[in-house]
Amino acid sequence: MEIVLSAAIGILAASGVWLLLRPRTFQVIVGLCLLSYAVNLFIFAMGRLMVGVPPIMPRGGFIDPTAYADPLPQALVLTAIVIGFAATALFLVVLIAARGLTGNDHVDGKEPEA
Amino acid sequence: MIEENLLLILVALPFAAALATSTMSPRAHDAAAWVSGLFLAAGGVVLALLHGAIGAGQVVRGQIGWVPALGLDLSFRMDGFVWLFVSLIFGIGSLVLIYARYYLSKTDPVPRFYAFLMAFTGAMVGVVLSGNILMLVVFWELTSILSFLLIGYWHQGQAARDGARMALIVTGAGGLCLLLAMILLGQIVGSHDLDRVLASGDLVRAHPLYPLVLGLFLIGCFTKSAQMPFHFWLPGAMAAPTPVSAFLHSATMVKAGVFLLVRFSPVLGQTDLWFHLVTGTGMATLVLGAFLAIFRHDLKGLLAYSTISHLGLITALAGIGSDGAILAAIFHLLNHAVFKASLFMAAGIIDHETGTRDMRRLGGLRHAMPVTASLAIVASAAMAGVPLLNGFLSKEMFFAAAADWNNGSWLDNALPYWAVLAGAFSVAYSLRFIASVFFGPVATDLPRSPHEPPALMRRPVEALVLICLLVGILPGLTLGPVLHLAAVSVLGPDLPYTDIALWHGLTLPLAMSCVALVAGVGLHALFHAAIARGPEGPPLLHRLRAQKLFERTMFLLTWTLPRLGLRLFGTERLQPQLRLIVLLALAAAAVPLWGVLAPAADPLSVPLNPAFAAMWAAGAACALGAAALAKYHRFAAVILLGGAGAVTCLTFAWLSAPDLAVTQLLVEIVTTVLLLLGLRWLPKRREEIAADRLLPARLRRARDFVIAGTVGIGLAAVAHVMMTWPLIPNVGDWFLRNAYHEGGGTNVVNVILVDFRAFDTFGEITVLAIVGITVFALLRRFRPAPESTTRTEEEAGLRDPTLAHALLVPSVIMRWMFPVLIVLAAILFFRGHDLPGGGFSAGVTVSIAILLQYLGHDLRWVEARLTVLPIRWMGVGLLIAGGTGLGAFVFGHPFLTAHARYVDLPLIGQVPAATALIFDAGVFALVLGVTVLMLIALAHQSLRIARLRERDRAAQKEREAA
Amino acid sequence: MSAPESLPWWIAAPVAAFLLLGSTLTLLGAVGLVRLKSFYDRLHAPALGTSWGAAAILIASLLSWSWLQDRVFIHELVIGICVMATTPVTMMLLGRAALHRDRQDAPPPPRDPAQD
Amino acid sequence: MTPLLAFALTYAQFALALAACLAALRILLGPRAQDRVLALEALYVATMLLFIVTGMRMGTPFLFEAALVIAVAGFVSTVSAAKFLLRGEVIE
Amino acid sequence: MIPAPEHLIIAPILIPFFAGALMLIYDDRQRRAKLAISLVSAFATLVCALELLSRAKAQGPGGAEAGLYRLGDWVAPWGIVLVNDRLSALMLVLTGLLALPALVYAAAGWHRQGPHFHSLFQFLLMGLNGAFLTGDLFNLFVFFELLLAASYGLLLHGGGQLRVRAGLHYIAVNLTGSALFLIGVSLIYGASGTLNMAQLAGLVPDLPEGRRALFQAGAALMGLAFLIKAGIWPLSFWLPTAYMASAAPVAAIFAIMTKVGVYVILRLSFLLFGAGAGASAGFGAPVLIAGGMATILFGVIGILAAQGLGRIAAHLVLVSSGTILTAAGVVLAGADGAILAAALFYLLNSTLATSALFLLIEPMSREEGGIAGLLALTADAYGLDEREEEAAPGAGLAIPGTLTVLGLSFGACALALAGLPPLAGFLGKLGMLQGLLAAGPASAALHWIFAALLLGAGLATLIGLVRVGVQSFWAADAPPPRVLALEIAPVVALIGLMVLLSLKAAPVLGYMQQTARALVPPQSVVVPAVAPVTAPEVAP
Amino acid sequence: MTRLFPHPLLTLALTLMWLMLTRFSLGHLLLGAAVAILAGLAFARLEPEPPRLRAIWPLIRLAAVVSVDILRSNWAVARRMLHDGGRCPRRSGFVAIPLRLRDPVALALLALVVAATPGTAWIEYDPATGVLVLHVFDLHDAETLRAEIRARYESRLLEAFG
Repeated sequence: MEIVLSAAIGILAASGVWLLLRPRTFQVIVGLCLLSYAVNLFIFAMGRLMVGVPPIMPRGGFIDPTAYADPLPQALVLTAIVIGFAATALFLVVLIAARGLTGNDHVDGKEPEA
Repeated sequence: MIEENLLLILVALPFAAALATSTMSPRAHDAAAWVSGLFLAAGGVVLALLHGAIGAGQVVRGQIGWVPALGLDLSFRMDGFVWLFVSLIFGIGSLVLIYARYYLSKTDPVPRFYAFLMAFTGAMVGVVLSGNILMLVVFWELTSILSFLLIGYWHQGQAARDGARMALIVTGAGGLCLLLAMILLGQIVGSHDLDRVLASGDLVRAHPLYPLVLGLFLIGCFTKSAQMPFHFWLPGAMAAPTPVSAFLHSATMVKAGVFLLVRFSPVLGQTDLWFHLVTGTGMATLVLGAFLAIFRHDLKGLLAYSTISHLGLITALAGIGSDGAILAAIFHLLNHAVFKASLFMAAGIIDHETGTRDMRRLGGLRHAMPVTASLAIVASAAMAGVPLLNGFLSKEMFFAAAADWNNGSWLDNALPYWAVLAGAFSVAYSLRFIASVFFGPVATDLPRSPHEPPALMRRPVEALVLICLLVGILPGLTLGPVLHLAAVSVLGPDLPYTDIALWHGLTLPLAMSCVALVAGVGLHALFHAAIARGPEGPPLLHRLRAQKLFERTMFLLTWTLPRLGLRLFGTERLQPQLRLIVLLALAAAAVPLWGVLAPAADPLSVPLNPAFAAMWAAGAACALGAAALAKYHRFAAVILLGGAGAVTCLTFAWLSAPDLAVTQLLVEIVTTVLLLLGLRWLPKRREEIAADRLLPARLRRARDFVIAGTVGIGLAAVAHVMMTWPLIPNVGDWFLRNAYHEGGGTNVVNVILVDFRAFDTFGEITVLAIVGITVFALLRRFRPAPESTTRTEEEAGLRDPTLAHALLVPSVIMRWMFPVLIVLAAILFFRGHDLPGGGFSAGVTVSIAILLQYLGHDLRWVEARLTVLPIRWMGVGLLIAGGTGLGAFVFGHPFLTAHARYVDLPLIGQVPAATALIFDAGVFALVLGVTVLMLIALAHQSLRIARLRERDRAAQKEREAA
Repeated sequence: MSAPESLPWWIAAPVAAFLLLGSTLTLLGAVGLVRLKSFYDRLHAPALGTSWGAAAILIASLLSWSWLQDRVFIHELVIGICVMATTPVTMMLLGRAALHRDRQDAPPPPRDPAQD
Repeated sequence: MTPLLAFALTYAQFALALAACLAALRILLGPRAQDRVLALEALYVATMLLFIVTGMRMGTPFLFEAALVIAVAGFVSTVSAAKFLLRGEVIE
Repeated sequence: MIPAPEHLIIAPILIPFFAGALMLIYDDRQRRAKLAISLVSAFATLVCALELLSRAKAQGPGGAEAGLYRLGDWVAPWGIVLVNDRLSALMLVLTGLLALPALVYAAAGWHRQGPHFHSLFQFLLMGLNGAFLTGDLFNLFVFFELLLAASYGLLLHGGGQLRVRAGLHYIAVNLTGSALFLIGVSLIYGASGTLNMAQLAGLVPDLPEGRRALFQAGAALMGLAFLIKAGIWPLSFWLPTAYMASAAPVAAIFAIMTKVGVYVILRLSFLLFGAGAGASAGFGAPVLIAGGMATILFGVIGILAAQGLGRIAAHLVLVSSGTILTAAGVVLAGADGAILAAALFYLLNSTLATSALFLLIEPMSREEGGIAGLLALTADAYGLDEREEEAAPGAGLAIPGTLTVLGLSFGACALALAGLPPLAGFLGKLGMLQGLLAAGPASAALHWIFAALLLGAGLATLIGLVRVGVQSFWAADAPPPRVLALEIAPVVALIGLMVLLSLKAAPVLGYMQQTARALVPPQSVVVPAVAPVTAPEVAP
Repeated sequence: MTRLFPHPLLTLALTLMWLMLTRFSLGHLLLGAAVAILAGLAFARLEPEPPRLRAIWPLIRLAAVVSVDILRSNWAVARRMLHDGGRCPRRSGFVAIPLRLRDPVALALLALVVAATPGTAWIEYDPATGVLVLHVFDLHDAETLRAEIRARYESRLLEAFG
């Protein structure tokens, strides 16, 4: 599982970064989305992998932490998801506005010369 | 005690004057002059009061603390030398004041001038009086700044602006060097107190940093005193009003440099290095300055070069450093101030009365202004070193020092010859000044008809010339004792009294003077006609002017090169910036990890499930596909992104994070819709960009491909290693143990979010709110690209009219889903604390429900039925969340302290009643508001465009009708 | 936590059968999605997954959970109903969009070729 | 556990994952936009079923929520995509 | 009077929060009410910050009993704590000092240029204050995002092509930075198992090699994210355009935005990589030094090559943060803490001065017509929702002697920024120079280079500013522009602050020295926040 | 009462849904009912008029028929997927069916049925003419199909909704 997940993180990150370096605003936003998936999974991976043991416990009593997934990275990912969503939305609107004002969808607002 | 206060008053007086004058009305000429004069007179009184103590050989000190941590204190000290210099400043200052009163035009904002002038005086006094070497630099820089303002006083002229700027830059830069020198000196000595520094000469000279300190110090002094090769700012500064020149460029500012040389010669002097640097520079300046002065046609230009030359003389004396030389330096410092100030004033009068300063146009002025003529003649005779005048005495002493001193170096041997040569030059330019202005044929084509200036304007000149005569004739009686006092305070108390007398007998210096006088007259007689015809500068060399050179260098250094540098080292394009960030991130991670990162010996691992791998095959395909297609097939990229997102969600679920899966999924949906909403405003992608096929583009892509691949591999490697390492005890365990008892919930993630780390959530919802209002604000001013608006028109034409009914059947189902989604949201909300879900998920779900209605119908249909005031929702949500947090204050707990317990309600049973639930309600309201706001604000653009088009069409019709 | 291990064979067998059926159908649908040549044909493929494919799996889930939790566990019904209710919306819109776009691209619309 | 059930679960997981793969392949291949949307829908359904099967296999009921969310809300993204294809805008 | 003194620490976060949230409920047309709320909030925040400062000062020199606030009543490291020590209190006060003038300036008309200006502004304050106060790494991320989000909004405030284009770059760069931040935080968590800064500091010395490497990689990535925000070369190309494009009051408050990055670098470097950090001690110092000096150089180039005052001001921001970063690096590498104290003093002054300069730009370069003309210029052709444009803007008291006041203010800013006496800029530089050269000839070559750069940057600033000043004050023939008292008062106030800073340099510098002393031996900063993680509290 | 329960059936169904998704308990019944009422009220904003449902029985019969049809067509289509072509080549095509049904809710139900049975796909419905265009995966005889749809589904829906 670990190898698959890390490969997945790698591929998502690579696609994201590649798009991030492209000249079109739309490519950049898709890249940011992909990158944020990769980052979320990465944070998540920091809590190690647990299959079938959600961080939800029976009521009452103490439990053995090792039998449960580390909840903190999950909480962090949740926050990161929300913030990433907000950022994506904002970037989208800005890119649309930039497109409207500059007339093209290049990240610099103007087509490169030559 | 009284003296201490007097000292402080003395420094404060000019600044007080500046403050007073600066607040005056621009038309209050006389008042400003009077106030300044009164303050200066008061200064004179103070000086007189201090004379007693000074005359007794005392050093008066006064101190106010400022920043003791930096060794920076407003400490002042006054000895004989300083007293003399301060008297000079005040004296010449008063005369300049009177002069300026008549010189400056009524239309100028004169109080400002006085304010600057007084502030400058204060700064100058500060330089001289400072008993702290750092404070000295402070005042030093102040003089630079104020001189900038004074030179640029007539800022309407380009020359004044350039001159002011150049003066500021040169002297300011010198000041910075001086600052460094002083810091180092302070550290070598261990104190910034001037007295201690002056007493530590041996320590300083033995220090390995001595050459550096000396170099920096000398740069500071030389720039200020306009020594070669920094002399060029002074002629440029002649664009200043004449009173400024008379004050700054004869008596004060330029003298600050030589003052420091003299002052510090006991500390830094008496070494070969000092001698060669200082005397060498001084002599070069002396000779070259005098030589160049001969060729100037501009009166003030001639005086400026003459000043440079005389400053060189003093510098050379300071470099020689013998007792006699220092005495001569101090003496000449005074003498030069006196005669040069009077000459500047005279030049100003001439300029004022005739309207020109060009010697080639002037002539025969002795008829029109006989008094001024005689005054100027006497003063220039002093400048030339004619006997019976003060200039002669100090020059004689200089010759003596030049001839006397013998350390055997070539420079020393050459000194007398150079001195005589310079003397001859100075006679020549003085003669030229007199002859061409006052003698010869009467000039006819002058801008104004000359006559004598107002009497009061002439008074200062008269006073100065009188001093020239008095000192020249009766040196021992007038200046002798004071001079001795000054010299003692520089050289130490055991200095024998030197009698300055007019006649020492037939000595070598006298002979040298005679030679210089004769040679000078000869030079003038031979060349004056040729010079008048020639260019402004020596033959051949006049094109090579330091000023031009400096300007060109400055232009290169401060404009051309920086522009080039900005192009080379900076970019405003986004791609290189992001590439740099990515590359640096790679480096930042690689450097610590290189060679250290290794899989654990006993790796943790979860057995592989082939289905999981297959899922990620799909996910990877989606991700790569999105990367490949985002350029030409945006729609496909959005869909692929959705695919990758779905797989990510599944991964979260698979790996025991149902909360994440739910949230990610909901966010995913909204993001997709947002992207689709945005897609409409992007330009239609042209099929292919031709340049993309070219080699450079391919190379760029290849490079980015490598970068992206490396990032991917690196991140994957780090993630893999981390995942296979055993988990260390971390704070997560505690959460697991305590979530139920302390947080009152079984869903630890949610308990963390709304209780343990509710503050994160609190911040996060604020982020959402901010983004919401930003989107709103931005879209209020949205302006679509022209072709996006026309496009809809085309499509509208293409649309099958029956398509308006296309949504009839689907919309029914969409409406039905509305309550279902609401119930789902409620479920997610209420079970959040115990099971996956929570306010965020619930908010997004409701907004999806609303969005669905927008999808199934049109904006107006929905908005006629559902009123969503997103911004209100946001505000209320934030207030609820914040208010819940504040509620804890009432019970004396910190912000966001949650209270949770299960309440037993009759009939219903145990009900979780956590304040976190209220907090979550706030989150819910906010998320709902924000999500709806973003979606709807974007969607509304279409409507706006439609309305706009209608308006345009109506306008068009009106126009056609008209 | 209870796990599928505790299921007796007489529940496990139908559960297994339903699972096999459902997943196979869904897989077949996906195969069809890839193999079929025209878009309109492909439009039918996912229906396999959304109708009996989903239903079978949901029934399997329902059976096993109902046993495991000792009471009737009918979450799945809600999912089933929702899937049934929502998939047509996409399909309808997609079909219509395809038709619309085909008409735009090729003016003679493929209207009722079957009526000949 | 009966080996039959174990096999069925593994098989179901793999079959569904494969189905998702095939759907992803269709998204990639296109050729037209509607194909991609259709395939995304299929991918969503496969994912949802996979949630349920995985939940069964692991014995946790918590994945169910995610399945429910896909079932109830997942179609929104495909619907909006379809509407985009149909009308050129998502909301009018 | 403070009703609940124990809650004072969180007040600088909550006051702006509630003000911002409250204003969302108000209709956008009630600008006067919003302005009033905004001003009151900013003022109250400043008062709280001052009180916090005096509390921080009252703490011992080591800051052993640093002010702690446990959010949700959870003990660190499980809960989030806010930490008020000298450094954070200082930054809070600085924020407050910048916020009020910027708001007053905005009241002259800028706040009418788009909806919800005041809410965004308050949220920015909240984010800034939160970032300065928090003692938790992830919470820091949240507040960073908060202040960034608000800054996006403010940067875009007013719209227009230039802003939107700059905003696009700004957002893209910062989002990338946020991704780095997240990766860094999670690496640190993975390697150490905690997010609490103080606990982390306690764990760092004993980290085994592999984990240490991961921890350092995480810290490096996170540091990169901060350095982007601090504007270090070569990650600062977004900054000049963004700062230049933003509206004047926004740029004025942005003057502190880079300082947030600097602040975090200072805080974390000395906490995690200070002398007590074992094998990690001094980590990152070479990068800070090299990068900081490159930033100064780049800023200097930018200042000289700039054509407008806006660009100069933006590059001055770079010079300022480069200077502090280099100083931090030098101290981290083992130099005297006095340099840091002086650098903090310099920070205070340069931030105030750049802020004032940003406020000056617009009145100085304004053509005829004042703010009214400006509004007309940017009024949207597509303004279908006209209700936001109020009638007759630009009303207000115009000041007499415009040029004199503007010129004096400009001159003061120029002096302060160039580091010329007698304003405080000189004192900061002097302090740094003294610290750098303290070791005499034994000082590393690096110190000499830094000293030379410091002076050179000052000179270049002088040249650049004088060039612009001469152009706009001396070479201009146009009649003086109409400047409202509301626009110039904030500038004068800021300059007044600088003067005050110069006059009261001794106590301020003393404070800075205490701050530096608390930073440089890091163990003492937040010690009480540490609780052993291995022995968790067990609830009854 | 109608103000509180504009859509009683819906409210009931939603309460049931709540109970299914949570636990059967009195508390959940009350909470669920409350949420359901709220949701029903929200729905009433969109659709003030409840659907004109005359009889339920035909709908139940329809459900029975449809479930059988779904099984059948599933089998048919699945087979076709596996061996496409083969003995008798598959022909797919469009079928236009003029409908008498006008009620949107009924049409929606018909759409559900059509979509749920693999092998038929709803392509287009024109409210002006009342013509429904289906795409059929394996079309043998358009006329039979038309008749089948009319008889099996439409008539029952007509009974239920009029």
